[in-house]
Amino acid sequence: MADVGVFSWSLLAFQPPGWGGVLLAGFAQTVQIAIGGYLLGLILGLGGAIGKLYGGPVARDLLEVYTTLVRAVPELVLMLILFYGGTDVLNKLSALAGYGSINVNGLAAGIFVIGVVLGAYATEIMRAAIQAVHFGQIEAARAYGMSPGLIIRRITLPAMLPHAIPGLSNLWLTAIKSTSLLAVVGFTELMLVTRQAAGATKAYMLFFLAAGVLYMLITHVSNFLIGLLERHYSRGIVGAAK
Amino acid sequence: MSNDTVAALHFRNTGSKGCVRPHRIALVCVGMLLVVSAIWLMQWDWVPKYSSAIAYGVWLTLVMLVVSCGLGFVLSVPIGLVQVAGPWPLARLARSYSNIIRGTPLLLQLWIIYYGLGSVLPRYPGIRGSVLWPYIREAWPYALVALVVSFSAYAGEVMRGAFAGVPRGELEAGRAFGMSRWTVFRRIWFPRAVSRVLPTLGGETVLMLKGIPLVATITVPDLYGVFSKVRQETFIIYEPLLLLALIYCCLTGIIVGLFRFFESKTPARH
Amino acid sequence: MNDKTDAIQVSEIRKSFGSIEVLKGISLSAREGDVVAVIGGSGSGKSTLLRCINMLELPNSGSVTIQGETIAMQDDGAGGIVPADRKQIERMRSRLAMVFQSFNLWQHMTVLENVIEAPIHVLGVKRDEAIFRAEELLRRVGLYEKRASYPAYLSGGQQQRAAIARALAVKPYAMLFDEPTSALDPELVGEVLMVIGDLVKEKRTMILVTHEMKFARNVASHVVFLANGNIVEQGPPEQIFEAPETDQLKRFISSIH
Amino acid sequence: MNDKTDAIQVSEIRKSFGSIEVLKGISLSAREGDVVAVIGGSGSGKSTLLRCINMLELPNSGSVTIQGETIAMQDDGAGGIVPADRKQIERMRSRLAMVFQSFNLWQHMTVLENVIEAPIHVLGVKRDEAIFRAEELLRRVGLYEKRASYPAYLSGGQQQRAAIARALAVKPYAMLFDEPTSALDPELVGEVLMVIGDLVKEKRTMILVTHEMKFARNVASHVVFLANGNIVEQGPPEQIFEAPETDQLKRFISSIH
Amino acid sequence: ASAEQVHVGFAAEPYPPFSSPDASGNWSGWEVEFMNAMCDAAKLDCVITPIAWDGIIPALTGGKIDMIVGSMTITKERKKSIDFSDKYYSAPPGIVGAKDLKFDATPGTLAGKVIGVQVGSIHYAYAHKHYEPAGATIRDYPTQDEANNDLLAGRIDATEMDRIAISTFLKTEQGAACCELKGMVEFDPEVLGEGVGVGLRKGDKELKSKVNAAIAEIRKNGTYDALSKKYFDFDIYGG
Ligand SMILES: Nc1ncnc2c1ncn2[C@@H]1O[C@H](COP(=O)(O)OP(=O)(O)OP(=O)(O)O)[C@@H](O)[C@H]1O
Ligand SMILES: Nc1ncnc2c1ncn2[C@@H]1O[C@H](COP(=O)(O)OP(=O)(O)OP(=O)(O)O)[C@@H](O)[C@H]1O
Ligand SMILES: [Mg+2]
Ligand SMILES: [Mg+2]
Repeated sequence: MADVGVFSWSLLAFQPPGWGGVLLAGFAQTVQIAIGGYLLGLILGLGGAIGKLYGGPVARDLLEVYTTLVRAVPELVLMLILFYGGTDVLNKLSALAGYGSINVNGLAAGIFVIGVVLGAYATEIMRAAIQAVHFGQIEAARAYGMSPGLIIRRITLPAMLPHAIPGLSNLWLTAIKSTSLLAVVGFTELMLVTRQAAGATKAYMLFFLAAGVLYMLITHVSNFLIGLLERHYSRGIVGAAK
Repeated sequence: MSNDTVAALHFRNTGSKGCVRPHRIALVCVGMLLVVSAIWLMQWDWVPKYSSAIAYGVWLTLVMLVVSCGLGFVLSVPIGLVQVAGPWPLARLARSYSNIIRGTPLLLQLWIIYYGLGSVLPRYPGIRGSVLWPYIREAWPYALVALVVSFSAYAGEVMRGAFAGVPRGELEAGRAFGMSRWTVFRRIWFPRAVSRVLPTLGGETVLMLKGIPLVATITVPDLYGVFSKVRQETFIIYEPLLLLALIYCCLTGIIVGLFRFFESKTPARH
Repeated sequence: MNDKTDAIQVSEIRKSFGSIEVLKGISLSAREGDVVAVIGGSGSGKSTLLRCINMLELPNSGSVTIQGETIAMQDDGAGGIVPADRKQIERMRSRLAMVFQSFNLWQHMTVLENVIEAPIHVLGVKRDEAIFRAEELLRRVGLYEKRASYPAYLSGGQQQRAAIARALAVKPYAMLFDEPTSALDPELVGEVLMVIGDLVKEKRTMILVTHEMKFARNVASHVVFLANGNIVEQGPPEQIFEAPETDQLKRFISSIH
Repeated sequence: MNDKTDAIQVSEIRKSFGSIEVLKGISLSAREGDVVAVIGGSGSGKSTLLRCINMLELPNSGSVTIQGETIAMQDDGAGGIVPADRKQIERMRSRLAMVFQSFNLWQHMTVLENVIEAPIHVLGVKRDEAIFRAEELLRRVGLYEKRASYPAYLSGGQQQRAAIARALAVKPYAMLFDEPTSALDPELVGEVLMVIGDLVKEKRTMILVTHEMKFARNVASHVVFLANGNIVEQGPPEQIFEAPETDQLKRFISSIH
Repeated sequence: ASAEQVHVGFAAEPYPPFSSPDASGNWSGWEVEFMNAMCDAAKLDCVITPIAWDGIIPALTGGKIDMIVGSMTITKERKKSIDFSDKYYSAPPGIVGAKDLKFDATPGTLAGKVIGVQVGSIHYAYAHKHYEPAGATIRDYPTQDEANNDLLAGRIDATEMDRIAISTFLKTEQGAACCELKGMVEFDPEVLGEGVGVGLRKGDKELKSKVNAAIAEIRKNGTYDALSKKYFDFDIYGG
């Protein structure tokens, strides 16, 4: 009690008994899941957006159900359902196929869960971005005899990027932050190790603030990189890049 | 995928909204089948016992949502405005506030405020005896503060874009008619900005609704808390989660519906 | 003509953006009932001049007098001037009505709401009365049927007419028009010019920036030709269009058709 | 004149949007080197006709023949027709170049990239060669200096000229122009008309929807007047503009200045 | 073949003196040593897998882990979804409260007081069953640790935990300064159960018999008592 307001910084040392190394390991884990989940989300989102815009009626309705459900239910609940239900179903399937229970890699499960959640948001972002591309541009491409695949590749996607980047970059920040929810399912990412460190040492404020600094660090670096990307891809849009 | 679907989509938008097309009927049937089999095959006998607790949880969640979004929005207006038109120190301040809050997880903010700040506060002599103590020792004020702060940062960012997005010409038109700054703000800038971003604000409100379960980790018994209690007491794993997801879908539907209603009251953008 | 008072008097207005001097000391006056047409190439500073008159753009030096009252300015301590009294500016502006090139209708209000907004919230007219007058004006510009529509649903010509009705609703002492037809389809230009023509017949004081030379010639009592931030030539329309003196004006007139 | 082959032949094209019939059976033919000007009031179906020619809009019935090859259509089972062969359509389109009223330049590409896009990715021209030709074309329309700019940074007239260069880059057999000047400032109209005038001198086949009557009269070899989805009158420009037969055309001509 | 790998679920939150991780990620505590001894005896290759307490049962049924060694009390309710080994320790629960407040462990005296408990623990079940109806407010914490912390901060008046946790807590400087044991709670077998056992997936008979045999063996050969002495000065196995 004597050190109220004074942090014992030695707790953050990298070598045990300092917790710095543990924190950094958790942080690395966080970044890994976030990147993996985000990439998966982007792939799902791109497929989803194209499916929603150009797909058949059944595909469109199913995608609508996917995006609506995932965006309506809290991530925490989705994670519990997907994390436990998902592995449950997987086990049952593999049992049916005669492989017995398989142990799902925690990292893969985390990436899967985050990816599915982010995919729904990415679908909507990319769909809106594609729609924001002035229709005349696509029409001009058709008027020059381009095939649909070529149009998507050469015109729609690159023209959509400047519209999608702000949404997608927000989504990236969301990805980083939503890894913190995996703490609830006992995944050893930054939040959970923070809590362990705080609980073990009782230095709650110190570790929470340290975690905050780490999160800020990554969002800041990301913001900087996103800014570069945005400037690159919004060439041709007046007043887009500041 | 033909050329012409591409064209048709862009032109027609959502022309035919028929729910009675054959594939829809098939999908609805599959959905019904899933629901019926869920009802039959899964275990729901716990629902009556907890129904009043669930209702209370819904009520508490809604109260927190309304209060945090309401107060958060009120805060977000100056936060957004000073970034667009304020003096630079204020603009900087608002910018950093918004960056810090949006850059860290809500879960962490809740813990910092409740376990961090909350455990430091009582150590100051005098606080335990003060009239505020009954509130300070409760968990919900911390939850509310964290939610309001969070919403104000996210909505502030939306409002910043909204204020910046109102065409300068319309503001100039206001000034050209001799309106004072306050009148321009009250009659043109603010309503115009809000009407542009109503859908986005609706989205932020849904995000807020979905963030509320995190307050259960600081002992506030919201809707999610009620269901984790159900799960802990009955050891039923999936059914409570599914019902919880359903309730959240309904709440989201209501929020989206409300915002649609407000949107229909404001002119379309195109 | 000399017995008419000066409605708008602009003297020695200078305005720079950064290092570029856009207006290099412009003086101009319009007497009551005058229609002054400002013509000139793109970028010659026409819009800037108009915007300086109602102080949407602060001139670097010079003064503006409306109806005998000079807008009080004071040094801003950095070599420029700023209005000394915001209330005065607001009062002045409520006497001048500006019609913008891009209409600038308030998109979140219906046509009628656009028209009654300034009378109610600036002049303090009662709502009923404002509506009564607004409907009369809308009938006059042929938009009565569209009074409940939002601007986004109007054609360009209709929007411009709505903007004119909005300007007229404040019973302005003088009107400033900034290229009221340049954003319009050729087919819509006619209807807007007709409405402005009506206003001219009423002997309203107006300053009018325009690209429509034929129109300027028909309605203006005075034409000012701006180039590179200077008034190069001015005079009655016959003189400007039929007997241009400077080469610059001659070139300009021949380039327009 | 009869020894020239029909470059574009449109026969009995009908097109409805919902219950409104916009084209009521239009037939039209342009021989090689012809410049057909299509005139008519707003909403008369001019753009729709042009869009039907390269199947951006699917007609409900009728056929289009380009350079002797008829676009194959088949019943869609719902009373309309659909193209039988998408590859054929894509091939046809690559022979017709369309210049849009609103330019429709690809905003994410520079002017040069816009011009080389279709040659490389549709015609399979080598990049170097495409660039070489594109630069020549850009020089011709006076945009060589702007080749590395993005469209958003160009003036309207420059954008339209870039669009024309883009169209020329595919060495089109015929060109379709949809009101190429109506989105432009009066001052920019001139430069675009000049470029089109050059193309006319080269004896390029063109179908041209325009509001510029004077221009139509000077360059067209044949003028078609559309009203309410029908061809009301057609003939050589002298006849159409000097000796209109129908009342409708008389009214139309007098309404345009 | 050598021993097969068995994933042992531990509550990820520190729960001294039973299990807590240190900064190098090693787990230590009585329960960890117990597990090691047991696994040695059963010839199992055990791997510690930390799982949040809240999700530990789904993790077991979902196959993420094969057993739970997490101070989990054998109760009727839990038995509906998982199996248990024989008990390996038992500790009766008690109430700890601030020194300056007057109450004991009977529901009547706790009326109007705020009691913190860990979600999903037997104390949680007990408090909701006996103290809440009597007029106490129950606050549910993710971990006991946080409840203790709030007790120190004065934001709750009391907490219920087992005797071992109580003695550990009251040995800490802050705990000793603020709080005292108010009394042991009245026994209720329905919620307080039959001691702490290893949680096992339903139907995993083979593992269950191995575990039971191992527990019996280490109790018999003295390993159990030896490692308990390091932590406790009383018999943790209970009667
Ligand atoms: N806010 C500003 N900042 C910097 N430069 C400006 C600003 N407003 C106008 N200018 C510059 O001042 C010059 C005159 O502009 P102005 O809009 O007055 O021209 P104009 O005569 O109205 O032209 P147009 O006929 O094209 O409307 C232009 O070169 C323009 O680029
Ligand atoms: N995709 C569409 N859906 C419904 N109606 C349409 C569509 N495209 C055009 N129309 C209608 O068809 C009619 C003819 O349109 P079109 O664009 O061909 O006219 P236009 O002669 O080119 O007119 P303008 O000179 O104004 O460009 C109009 O009444 C228009 O509203
Ligand atoms: Mg101007
Ligand atoms: Mg058209």
